[in-house]
Amino acid sequence: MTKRSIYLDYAATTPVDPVVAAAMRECLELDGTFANPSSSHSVGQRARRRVEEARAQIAARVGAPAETISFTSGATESDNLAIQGAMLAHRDRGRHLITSRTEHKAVLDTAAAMEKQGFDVTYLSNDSEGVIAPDQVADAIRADTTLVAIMHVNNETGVVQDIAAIGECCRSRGVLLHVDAAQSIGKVPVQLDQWAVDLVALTAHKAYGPKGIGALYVRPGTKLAPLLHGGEQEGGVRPGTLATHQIVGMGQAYELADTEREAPALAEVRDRLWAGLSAIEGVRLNGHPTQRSPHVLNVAFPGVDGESLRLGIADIAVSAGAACNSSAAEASHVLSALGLSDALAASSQRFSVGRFTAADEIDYVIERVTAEVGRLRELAGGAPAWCAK
Amino acid sequence: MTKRSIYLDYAATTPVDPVVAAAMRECLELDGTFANPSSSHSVGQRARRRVEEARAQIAARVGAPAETISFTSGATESDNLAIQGAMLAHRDRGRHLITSRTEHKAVLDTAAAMEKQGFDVTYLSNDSEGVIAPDQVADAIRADTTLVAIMHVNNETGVVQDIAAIGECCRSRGVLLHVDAAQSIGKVPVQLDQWAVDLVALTAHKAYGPKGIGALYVRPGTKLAPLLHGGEQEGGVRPGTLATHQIVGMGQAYELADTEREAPALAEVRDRLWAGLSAIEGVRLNGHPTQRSPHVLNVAFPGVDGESLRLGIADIAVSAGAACNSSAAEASHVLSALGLSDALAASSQRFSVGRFTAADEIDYVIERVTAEVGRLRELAGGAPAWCAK
Amino acid sequence: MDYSLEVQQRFHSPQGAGEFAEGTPGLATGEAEDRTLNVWVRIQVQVVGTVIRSVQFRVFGCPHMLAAAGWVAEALQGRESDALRELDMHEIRKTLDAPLEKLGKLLVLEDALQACWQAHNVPAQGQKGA
Amino acid sequence: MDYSLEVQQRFHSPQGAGEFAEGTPGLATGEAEDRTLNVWVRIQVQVVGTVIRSVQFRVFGCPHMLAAAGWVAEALQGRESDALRELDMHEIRKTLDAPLEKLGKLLVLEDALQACWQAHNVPAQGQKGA
Ligand SMILES: Cc1ncc(COP(=O)(O)O)c(C=O)c1O
Ligand SMILES: Cc1ncc(COP(=O)(O)O)c(C=O)c1O
Repeated sequence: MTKRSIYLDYAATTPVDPVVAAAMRECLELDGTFANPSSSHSVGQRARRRVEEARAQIAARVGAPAETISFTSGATESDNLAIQGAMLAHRDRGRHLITSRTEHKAVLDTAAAMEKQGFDVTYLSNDSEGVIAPDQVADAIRADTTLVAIMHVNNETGVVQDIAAIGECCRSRGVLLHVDAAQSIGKVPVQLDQWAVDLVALTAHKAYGPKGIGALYVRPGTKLAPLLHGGEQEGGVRPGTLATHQIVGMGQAYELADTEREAPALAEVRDRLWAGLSAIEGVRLNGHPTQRSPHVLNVAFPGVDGESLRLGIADIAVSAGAACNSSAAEASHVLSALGLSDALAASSQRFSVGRFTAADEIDYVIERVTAEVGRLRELAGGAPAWCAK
Repeated sequence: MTKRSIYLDYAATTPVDPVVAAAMRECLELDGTFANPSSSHSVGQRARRRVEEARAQIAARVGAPAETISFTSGATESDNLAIQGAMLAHRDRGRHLITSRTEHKAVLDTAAAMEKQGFDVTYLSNDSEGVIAPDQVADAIRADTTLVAIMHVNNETGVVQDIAAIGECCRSRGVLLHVDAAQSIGKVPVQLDQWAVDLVALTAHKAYGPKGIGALYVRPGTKLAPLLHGGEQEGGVRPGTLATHQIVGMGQAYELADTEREAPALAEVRDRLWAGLSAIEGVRLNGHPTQRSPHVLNVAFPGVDGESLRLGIADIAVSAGAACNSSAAEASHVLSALGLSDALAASSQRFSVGRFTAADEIDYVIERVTAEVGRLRELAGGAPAWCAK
Repeated sequence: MDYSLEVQQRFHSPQGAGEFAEGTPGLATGEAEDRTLNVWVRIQVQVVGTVIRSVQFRVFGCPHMLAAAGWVAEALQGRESDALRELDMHEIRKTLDAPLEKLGKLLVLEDALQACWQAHNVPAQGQKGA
Repeated sequence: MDYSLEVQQRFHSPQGAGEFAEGTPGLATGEAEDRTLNVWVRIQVQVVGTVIRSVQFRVFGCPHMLAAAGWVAEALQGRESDALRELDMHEIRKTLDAPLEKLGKLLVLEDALQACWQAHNVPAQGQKGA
């Protein structure tokens, strides 16, 4: 039934770039770099060198010294390590955490877990376009505030927060700042040499690297209580055998992810898609029109049920919101935070483009979506106004 | 200088089996199974099916239902999740943990962290051959004991604990049992359908699977407090995007790891090595002569400094003990627990053989080790007795 | 989300979607909605004597709602009008192999059928929606 | 552990390893050990007049100890016997590019050299070890 299959869910995960896959393959061969990087023998040291090369590649991409990068299993673990680790390490100094309503669940669920443990959390409300004003952060900071956790690029809307400004107001008040930058690499520059941030969560699989590997940037001197114990890897921040092939893949992926080269191409494809979809009656863009990443386009289709639209265009991989909640029926917490009604939130689709998205695919998507929205609206003819509000 | 290079450090990590690498490669291709298994679209569901196939392969290997297997980043995380998760979830029932002195650091360091949090830990002493008697466990169990954590196969000596018996004495006393089985797969059968255990830590990279992926077996009904929060993956036990290629690799590796077929071959190679090395004057076997895994041979070379021996045979990859502490200078905590002097512990080498170890490699190793031990003893001629005791 | 073949088929080519021309004789209309579940459905039946001659529907909702409406429209064709009260949504959910969490939505369809039956037996109201 | 080329070379072919024949004239022997560091070393020098004619050593210890002993043996050759007291282990550690944590072991070598100097200057003791 599906003539062709088009992938527009790069924000959920990306395919591994062939160059990255090649680098990983070498580590998966019998005579390749497979040894344990913690082993002192020569094959172990060979693996260690590959790991350190990758650490340097990642550090260079985000503008940080190599020794500030610790490997984790992904941004979920990095967010948990940053938030739990910083709050627990500084519990005597202060038990107040500030975050926002549109954070990823890795941050929101961790914040909720901290509340259960007796910590106090303030959830900042984004404006209707998803933006947090630095002043909101400044106003929320209290004497007992230990950490502010604000994401860089939102995974559902692509909205970009002003981390430079937020960092200033945290640093000037002696409060730590954690930034979830899982979606940023290759789309919006992460400039740790210019930002006053203390912790940054990174992942490989949103930037053409492998799933299951990520990193946490820890500014030197930042106290963290580790989540995992055992072994001395990563300076005690994170034990466990280092996954050489995964780390090599992440390093290669980050080296390739040149925002200056890629962002304009992504924006062009994204704009082409919006130009086509915006011709459909009543559609609206979710998020901020300009302060956003070039890879995400989140659109509401009033009068259409989102699940039906997705089945109607089943040959096109798009998503309702974050993949990690796609089993959950409830409306996206991000779109609700932007003030959308349940009906509008449920009608919304996240289209996310990437390195391998072609212009002709976009034209096909516009054609299919336009036709299916028309068909579903026809089927719902005479439906009451709330269905489209 | 090194004519050839021989790998006898399979207990630190194994190369990925070519069959496993091939299965992983498919997931790393642009049109392969790369999607997010949590995505509801068809490519996501395709990845989901591969993940569930792998879960079934792993479950079958250890004799458990598929739904009892949750994926983690490795045995270190699994050990932490099991111990921290069970102790925290049952903190009101009891705050006493029992483990042994020869556990991996992933268990010992976690136990130490629990002590810092006000939990009470009993460390059982192994006998001089590394064995824990089930009676020791029985005698140590108190009214407030929540969990016993005893490993199956020791990573430094290969000693195998009697999990079946230990399980009985825990179950009959209503105490949970966690077993670290990271070293077992393909060498010593893990029979969860016959053991009374509640939690089991597994990893892929000791059984020709990839590094950075592992699993935790959780007996249905066992309460666990998660370590990480965010997303609904793995039934809330462990969030984070599932690493399809890693999971597929682990599944394939576990399907291949047929103990019945592999263990005898490993034992033969291991015995050939011991037959040769035991001809060297004064050498002694560390651990138990029979109650042990076929892949590890830990030998003390009295009168020789271990670091010098390893440099002397630098073309052969062996290790002093656990790789994760190879940066640490101090003597192996496992060998010390067996009562070895610092000198003997430091003289000891762990040889671990695997699927790709050839008989002629063994003969070469015997020749090289014999010669180097002789040379170093000659260099140390006239050294006092303690150097060899 | 996995959809059964029947759901996919009925979703992509729904039989009975639409509405009758104004003033069609013997028309009864029933409507129901649940905003929290994000569903609305309207059922129209043309009853000749006591027999349902044909059925038309409009739906705003998920694929299972669309498929269920189509299934119902087909099932009612040629049945006694009391069938409007007799269809069991638990059965229909099983037939369509819809997940349990969809039952709530299907019960909205049942409400519409009930309303339709009401309208048929109390023609005064029956005009509403026609 | 990474080893400098000099350490590897001296480890694999140590110059001056061994001992003098019993009763060799002008012999002075110094021994030192540290059980916690797992090292033992014995240095023998043959002094003719005030000049060190040749040096022999035995070592139980890590590659850096072996290399350091060899380096010292070579360095002492032809020097005034006071050189036994003057070698700086910090310098030797840098020359061999040995990690800082090895300094403790190297200081045991220094002790042996001191003992050797003692033995040389107080022949009564000098006989011990010879
Ligand atoms: C903003 C954001 N944070 C965190 C995560 C979690 O990253 P990972 O899948 O590497 O755990 C994701 C994606 O899943 C994300 O988009
Ligand atoms: C017995 C044992 N437990 C735990 C681990 C840790 O496993 P992983 O490297 O998968 O974290 C290892 C090996 O490193 C091990 O040998």
